[in-house]
Amino acid sequence: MSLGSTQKGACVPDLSVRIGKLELPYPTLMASGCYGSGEEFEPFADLSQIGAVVLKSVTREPRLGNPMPRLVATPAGMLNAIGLQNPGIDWYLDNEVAKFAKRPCVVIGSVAAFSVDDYAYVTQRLAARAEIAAIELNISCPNVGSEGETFACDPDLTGRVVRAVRAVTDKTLIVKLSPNVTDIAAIAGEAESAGADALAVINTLRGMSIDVHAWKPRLGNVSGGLSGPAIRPVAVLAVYEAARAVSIPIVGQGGIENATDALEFFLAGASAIAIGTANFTDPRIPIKIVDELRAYLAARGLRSLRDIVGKANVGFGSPFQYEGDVG
Amino acid sequence: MSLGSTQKGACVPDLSVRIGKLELPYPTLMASGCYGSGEEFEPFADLSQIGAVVLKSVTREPRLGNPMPRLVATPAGMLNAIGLQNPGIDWYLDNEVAKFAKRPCVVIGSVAAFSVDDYAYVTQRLAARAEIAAIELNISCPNVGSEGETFACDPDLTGRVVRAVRAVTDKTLIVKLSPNVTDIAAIAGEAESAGADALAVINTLRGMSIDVHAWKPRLGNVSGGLSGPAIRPVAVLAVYEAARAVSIPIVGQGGIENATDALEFFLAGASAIAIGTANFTDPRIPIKIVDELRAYLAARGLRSLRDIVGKANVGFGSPFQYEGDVG
Amino acid sequence: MLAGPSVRDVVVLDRTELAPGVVLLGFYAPELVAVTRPGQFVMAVPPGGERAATALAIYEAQGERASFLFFVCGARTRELAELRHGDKLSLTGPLGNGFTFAGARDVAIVAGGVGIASVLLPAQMLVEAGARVRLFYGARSVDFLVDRDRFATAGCELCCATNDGSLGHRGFITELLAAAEDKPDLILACGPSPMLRATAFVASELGVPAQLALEEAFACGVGGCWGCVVPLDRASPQAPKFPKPAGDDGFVYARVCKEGPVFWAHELRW
Amino acid sequence: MLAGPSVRDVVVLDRTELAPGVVLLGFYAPELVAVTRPGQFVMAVPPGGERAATALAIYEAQGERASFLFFVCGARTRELAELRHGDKLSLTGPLGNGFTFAGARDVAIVAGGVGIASVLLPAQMLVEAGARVRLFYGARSVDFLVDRDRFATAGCELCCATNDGSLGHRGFITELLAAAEDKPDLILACGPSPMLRATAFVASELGVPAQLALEEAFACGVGGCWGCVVPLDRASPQAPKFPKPAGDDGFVYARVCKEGPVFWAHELRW
Ligand SMILES: Cc1cc2nc3c(=O)[nH]c(=O)nc-3n(C[C@H](O)[C@H](O)[C@H](O)COP(=O)(O)OP(=O)(O)OC[C@H]3O[C@@H](n4cnc5c(N)ncnc54)[C@H](O)[C@@H]3O)c2cc1C
Ligand SMILES: Cc1cc2nc3c(=O)[nH]c(=O)nc-3n(C[C@H](O)[C@H](O)[C@H](O)COP(=O)(O)OP(=O)(O)OC[C@H]3O[C@@H](n4cnc5c(N)ncnc54)[C@H](O)[C@@H]3O)c2cc1C
Ligand SMILES: Cc1cc2nc3c(=O)[nH]c(=O)nc-3n(C[C@H](O)[C@H](O)[C@H](O)COP(=O)(O)O)c2cc1C
Ligand SMILES: Cc1cc2nc3c(=O)[nH]c(=O)nc-3n(C[C@H](O)[C@H](O)[C@H](O)COP(=O)(O)O)c2cc1C
Ligand code: FES
Ligand code: FES
Repeated sequence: MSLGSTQKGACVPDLSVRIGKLELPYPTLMASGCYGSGEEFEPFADLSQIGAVVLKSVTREPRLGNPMPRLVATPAGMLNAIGLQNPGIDWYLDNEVAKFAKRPCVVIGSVAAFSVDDYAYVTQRLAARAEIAAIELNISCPNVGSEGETFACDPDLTGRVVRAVRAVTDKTLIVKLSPNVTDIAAIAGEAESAGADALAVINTLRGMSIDVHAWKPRLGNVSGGLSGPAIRPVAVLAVYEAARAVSIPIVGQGGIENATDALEFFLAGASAIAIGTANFTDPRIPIKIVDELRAYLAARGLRSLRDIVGKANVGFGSPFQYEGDVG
Repeated sequence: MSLGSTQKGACVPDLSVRIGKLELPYPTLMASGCYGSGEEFEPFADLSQIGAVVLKSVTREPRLGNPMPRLVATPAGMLNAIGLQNPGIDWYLDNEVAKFAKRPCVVIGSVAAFSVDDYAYVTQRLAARAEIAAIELNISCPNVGSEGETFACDPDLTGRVVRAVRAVTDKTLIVKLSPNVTDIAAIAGEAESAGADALAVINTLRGMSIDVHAWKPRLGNVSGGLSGPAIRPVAVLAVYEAARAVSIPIVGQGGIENATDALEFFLAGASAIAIGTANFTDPRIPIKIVDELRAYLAARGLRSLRDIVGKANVGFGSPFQYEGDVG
Repeated sequence: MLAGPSVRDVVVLDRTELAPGVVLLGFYAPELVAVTRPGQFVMAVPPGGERAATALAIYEAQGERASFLFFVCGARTRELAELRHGDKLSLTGPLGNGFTFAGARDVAIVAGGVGIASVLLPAQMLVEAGARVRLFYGARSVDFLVDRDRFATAGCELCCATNDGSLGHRGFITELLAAAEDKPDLILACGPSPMLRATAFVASELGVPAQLALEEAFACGVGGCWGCVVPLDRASPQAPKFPKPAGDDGFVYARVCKEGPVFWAHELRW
Repeated sequence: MLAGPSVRDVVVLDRTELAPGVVLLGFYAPELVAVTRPGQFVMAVPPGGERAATALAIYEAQGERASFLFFVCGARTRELAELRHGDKLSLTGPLGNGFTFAGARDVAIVAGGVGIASVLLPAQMLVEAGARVRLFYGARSVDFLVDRDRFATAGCELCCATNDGSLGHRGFITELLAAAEDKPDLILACGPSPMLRATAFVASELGVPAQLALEEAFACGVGGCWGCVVPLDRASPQAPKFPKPAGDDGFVYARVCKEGPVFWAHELRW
């Protein structure tokens, strides 16, 4: 994609982003666990127009996943407790990964584990495959007992796991943080010093819903992860605080449904965004967002998305005062 | 209020609750900061039918409060950053407190501060007044820099401040916890050991919203506190986890709009609930909730609200399977 | 076979309230009609909608018009129920694997409440193919036994049950199925979980194979999130071919939206 | 004076779209009409509504019918705009302190966009009391200068401005106010903040007192949350009588919903 002409009016803004060694034509990632391997959405969205798919998290051993029910609708959001159902890294490498070569977009692997060693082991094997452009480290899954999330809830553990994984791959490493912590900036700083190339901010908030007729939790796993527009204000602040603590790029996520939402994250300091739950409303949303971002930049005579990253406190004065929604 | 007859069909369920030394006829508190001193809502709700009003938090010195704007609507919720605007304890005692005697409901004072000494000082002076039935300790206000919230984000500080306050009053002491922590159960346990009579769970989640036209935060204070239905799943889980960690009663709150929502909190382990943001939709909601709770219990032949507290895992079998909303 | 699922905006043609809270919503969608098979569903959302999509069975599919039949039970169905002639609606589908009934001669279709929405298409196709079709239709009361005429007109024999006895047998529809004189050679069913479980039980007693259309909560609806699962016998041809984890007891979680929504009763492990 | 605010459900009588996105919603509310004073507002929410209430000025108030005039700009106003004849609506009010204009003889009313909603009642009362009333009315384009006839019929002189020049002066309405030949003895204004600021400036240049009806974001609407504040001169009779904090620079935050929504322009510190 061209950088666009400098002439105002004729300008085609540049939406490409760089995350570590990764060059993405669009700043829109499909959030892990929400988009399968991309294949599932191919009939409904032109994958060549999205930035990247982050695959569903894979673990060392096969996992049955959590008992049903795994989903509950909540106000402006949803709870999920999938529990990392997946076939394990061996089967995955043998039967799944080769197919990813066919995707017309960048494919990012997601790794989950329950020990530092397993994080490194799975990452090493997965990152060795050419089909996988980068690795996202899911150290913040709230749906597998307390184990999975412990890593992203403790600066020390975060540092240890990121260092161990950094040692086994040169591919771009995105570390996914949890919002269920007292101080996300501290964890973000740890991940950066330990060698992360980028951060994904945020994974889901921990939550619970109770069936008041049956007197029991509505999720088989009792608690789950809250996503969707409900958590957007929490996510925007987490990105804002993490961005002030680190200088590596941030993939902002949590409740993004349209370009206006996405712009909140860019202005807060995200270099790219991920879209999860909104794909469940309409799989055309990621592509609409790209179109609207382009229009937003063009209308303001801006040449690149990079020009707005982290500018939440700058103030964009007249003559460019717009009212109403973007687009 | 009578315990109700044991005869099924004629049973009038008992909604009264005991919180420390406090006996409330109804389990419905009006959340601090959302209901003024009760007076503001008197034309719209019969205060003799609510459990108690928790007053707006008061500090040692007068406070100007945060710059405007202080409110933003968000999906299924809102952000606020009031910043504890209040006249300070001297003026408050001289000019406000006497009026509370006229309220036809229990009045609970709320104390905020920035040091252990000030918490104790303000509590001592406020609790000395007969008009104040109990004290809620707001150690979890997210809108006054990081200072206010620090107490509820650190088990040590929580313990210190609660011990200091406990030493100066025999009145019922409710400690209000923050959800913006890694492990709320640990903080809850600290508050209990330090002498709290009850816990209020939860205060608002920290969040932020950005005006993408003006490129600046939509709150004068940059970040604020998220309340309303959006946070309900987070609040229900926090109550559930706190209730397993302590044996003192819990005042559940966060996004309660109707009896179904309230029942989630009781089943999760709350003995009482507080209603904040929902009063902004319709001030009749607290009274509707009481009516519907009574009907819910009666329909199941239950004599007291106490019979359902913490029963989320018990399962309420047939023949009492109900579908659809409560009431 | 699964030809041409896609996402598109369609226009509402008609809207009828068949019973309190039971809405029939017709819309213009010739391409959807062309590729829909009985038992499939779509994910539907009003445009500018703020909520996740709702899974809805395709009730009618003829010519240029398809329809939904749904019960208003929450925020999403409430929003859908507010649509009127000319309003737009975004649909992703058709999705999932439908019923398979090739060669069946005597079919019992069991429908409970809005489960009726999944069984009009198979009933029509079966009658057309010359099979005998008995519809065992149960609901709270006669008012909720909606659109019975259409099934009668289509050539089905109707056996009804209501909880309150306002029409037909007072009690559960599966009691009628169990008591039926001639044994069907296939059972198709859609309705609330307890009815489906009872149907599975009766079918196994009778020794008749049964296909159940399940209705779990969905998120993506396209197999991307693994949220809508049910435990399925690992030996089922529909079971995901994942290796067994340690401590596995013979089942694997299958996605209702992708491997289903229709499963063989004897392969479900719930 | 502030007689009988209450919370009640009212029934919608009529709904008209005066311009794209500008809705006039009439409802049956004789008790509200009886106690409403010009410049007051209510908190409105559709019943079963899932959102906080919306603050809306009381536009008309006559006999048994009152109305709102509002612009659809977000989720809440969108929901209100969907109401139709016979639908219910929950209202808390009337709230706030209105305009005070006793004794004024020559009044300039400045309205921008839907700010017009706050000024019909004072205009009518002023004309009835024998005052001269000039309405300075500005909007994007002529289409958004809604309901002008009603003001003319009520006996107001109209001066209009539009951004695009489609009616009257091309530019800001405050430019017309500044250029007016005879100085009014009172200015009342309602509209977007930039317009109100400009009005305050012009008023101070002219040396004419001005009352501004502000529209901040509200939560409770009744003075209970201190969310809707504006900085106000501590010397204002409307200022909360709190002691000065350390480092105070002369203002105190006053609640728009309780101390306002109408303030004297020269007492505002924004
Ligand atoms: C493949 C498939 C096909 C389907 N086809 C149809 C169809 O054709 N017609 C049809 O009507 N439905 C159908 N459904 C079901 C339909 O998708 C759901 O009913 C719908 O998603 C409900 O959405 P909602 O937001 O309106 O309700 P939700 O808010 O999601 O509520 C759903 C259910 O939960 C209950 N509930 C909500 N809140 C509570 C609470 N606090 N406590 C206890 N219970 C509560 C409600 O009473 C309701 O029964 C189908 C589902 C699937 C999976
Ligand atoms: C005392 C008083 C009286 C009032 N009287 C009237 C009246 O009579 N008529 C009337 O029309 N209004 C009136 N208002 C204003 C009205 O209350 C608000 O417009 C209303 O609350 C909007 O609610 P909403 O949910 O529809 O919009 P919201 O979602 O709250 O949006 C409000 C504004 O924010 C903007 N906005 C929303 N999201 C974004 C974003 N992401 N980026 C940038 N901007 C955004 C919208 O464009 C809109 O201008 C009054 C207000 C007050 C305080
Ligand atoms: C159904 C579902 C499954 C998810 N599974 C994973 C997962 O396997 N790994 C992971 O890192 N995040 C997972 N997430 C979190 C999302 O990737 C995303 O970070 C989060 O949902 C916030 O974004 P959203 O509000 O746009 O969905 C999942 C989220 C949902 C809703
Ligand atoms: C506008 C507003 C002001 C608040 N002010 C206070 C306060 O002064 N002290 C306090 O302890 N909590 C305060 N809270 C938090 C509420 O008391 C309550 O704990 C929280 O909003 C969650 O409940 P809800 O979702 O029902 O509003 C405030 C909340 C809101 C919305
Ligand atoms: S709903 Fe996502 S896999 Fe079925
Ligand atoms: S909106 Fe609550 S005080 Fe004004």
